[in-house]
Amino acid sequence: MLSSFKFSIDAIDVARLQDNLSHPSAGAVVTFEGRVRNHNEGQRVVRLEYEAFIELASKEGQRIIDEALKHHTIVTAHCVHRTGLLEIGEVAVWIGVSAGHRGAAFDACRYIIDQLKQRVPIWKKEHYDSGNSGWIHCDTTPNNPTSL
Amino acid sequence: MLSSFKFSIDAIDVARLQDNLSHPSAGAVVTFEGRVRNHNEGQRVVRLEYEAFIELASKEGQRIIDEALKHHTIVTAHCVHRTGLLEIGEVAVWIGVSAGHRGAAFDACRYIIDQLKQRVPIWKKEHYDSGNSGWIHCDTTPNNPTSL
Amino acid sequence: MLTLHLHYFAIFREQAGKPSEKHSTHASTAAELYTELQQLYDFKLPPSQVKVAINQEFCDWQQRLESGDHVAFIPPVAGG
Amino acid sequence: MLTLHLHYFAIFREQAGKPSEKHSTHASTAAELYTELQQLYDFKLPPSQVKVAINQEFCDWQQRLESGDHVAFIPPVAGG
Repeated sequence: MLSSFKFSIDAIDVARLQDNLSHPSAGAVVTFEGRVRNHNEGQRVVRLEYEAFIELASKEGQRIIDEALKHHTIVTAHCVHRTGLLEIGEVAVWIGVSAGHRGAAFDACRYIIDQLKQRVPIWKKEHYDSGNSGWIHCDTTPNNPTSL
Repeated sequence: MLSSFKFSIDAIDVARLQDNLSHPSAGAVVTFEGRVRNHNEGQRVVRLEYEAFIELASKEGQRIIDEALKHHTIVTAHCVHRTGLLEIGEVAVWIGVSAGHRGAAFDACRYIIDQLKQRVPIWKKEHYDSGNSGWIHCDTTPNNPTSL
Repeated sequence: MLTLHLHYFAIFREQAGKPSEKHSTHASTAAELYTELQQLYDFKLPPSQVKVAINQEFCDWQQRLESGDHVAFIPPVAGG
Repeated sequence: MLTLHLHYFAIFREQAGKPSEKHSTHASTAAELYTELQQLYDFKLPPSQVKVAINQEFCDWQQRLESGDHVAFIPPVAGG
């Protein structure tokens, strides 16, 4: 069964993606959605911007999916990540894993999101209600984002 | 935010349930779906029957949800379990957890399904293509289900 | 002599041939009642694999029965 | 003298004021090139927090540059 890592400039259609996970031998399906929160580190977030180094990120993302398939007994694993400007509550990343048994589905899903956050060249800029904004983890003083 | 444990005699509408998990402070949503597999212990399953002691199962299910809310930093947790006759691929149980951060969402979701399988009075009867059937875990010889 | 409401689920329902019944008994605990029902309906599950609920709450096998109690024996569960 | 294609993302794109450029340099390694660009564009991130990719593959800071290479410096990532 096809497994994939993709980017989307459009809103992520979770219901449609979830349908793709159907498989007669898949007794367990675990999904993770990362959504835009209205706050971070005590500041009110009004929207978020995601930028990716698409070519390298796609390769690295696919490697993570392949590792998940190799190290866990799962049937399929998919990941879609948004780019561009997102509003509060929008889905920034969706991961879906199906497996015969739940343990492998949970472990693989968590592996994918943990590795994605560590390794895949995607960057997040938060825009605050103060009018400030900042690239997460990129400021030399991380809790004091640069002014626009 | 309301958290709940429910039974459903009708097909579980995953997309609608997932919408209920939206919350501006929820950055992470983890869902688990248990689906009817086409095999178990080497036998081909053609359909499945779930029976519940609804009154006690509802109480015990709600206790598990409450424990998840108490012990993990999550925003909301919902669980719906099917009863009656299910075909291959149908969703037997759906669990959705939203949280500020992913660790708590994964841990709470897994806690709920693990506890549900251990404690909640729900029973599963598998019907095989051989015409045999069996209540899972109830046969004194578990790998040799009773004939109809 | 106590009169109890008994509720059967899953394999017990099939083996008893009914989902519930009124039952009169000299049993004074859930444990004694289960032994009696094992003989009556040929329930094969040993008590170590069964739980008991009285009035829709899990309880101890040694809990004393009272007339009018709703008693259910819980075979090994298999939800999810 | 090498001619490279440089690609800037996120905070580097903003600090450089462009997403990419052709760049001629005497730098022979990615490490030397980053030091040069730090001075040119006032990149504040120390190399310890940055990764480097040549021709769309992560690589070592000591990898030798060749003319025509596509080089990108990767600020700390924050996907998900």
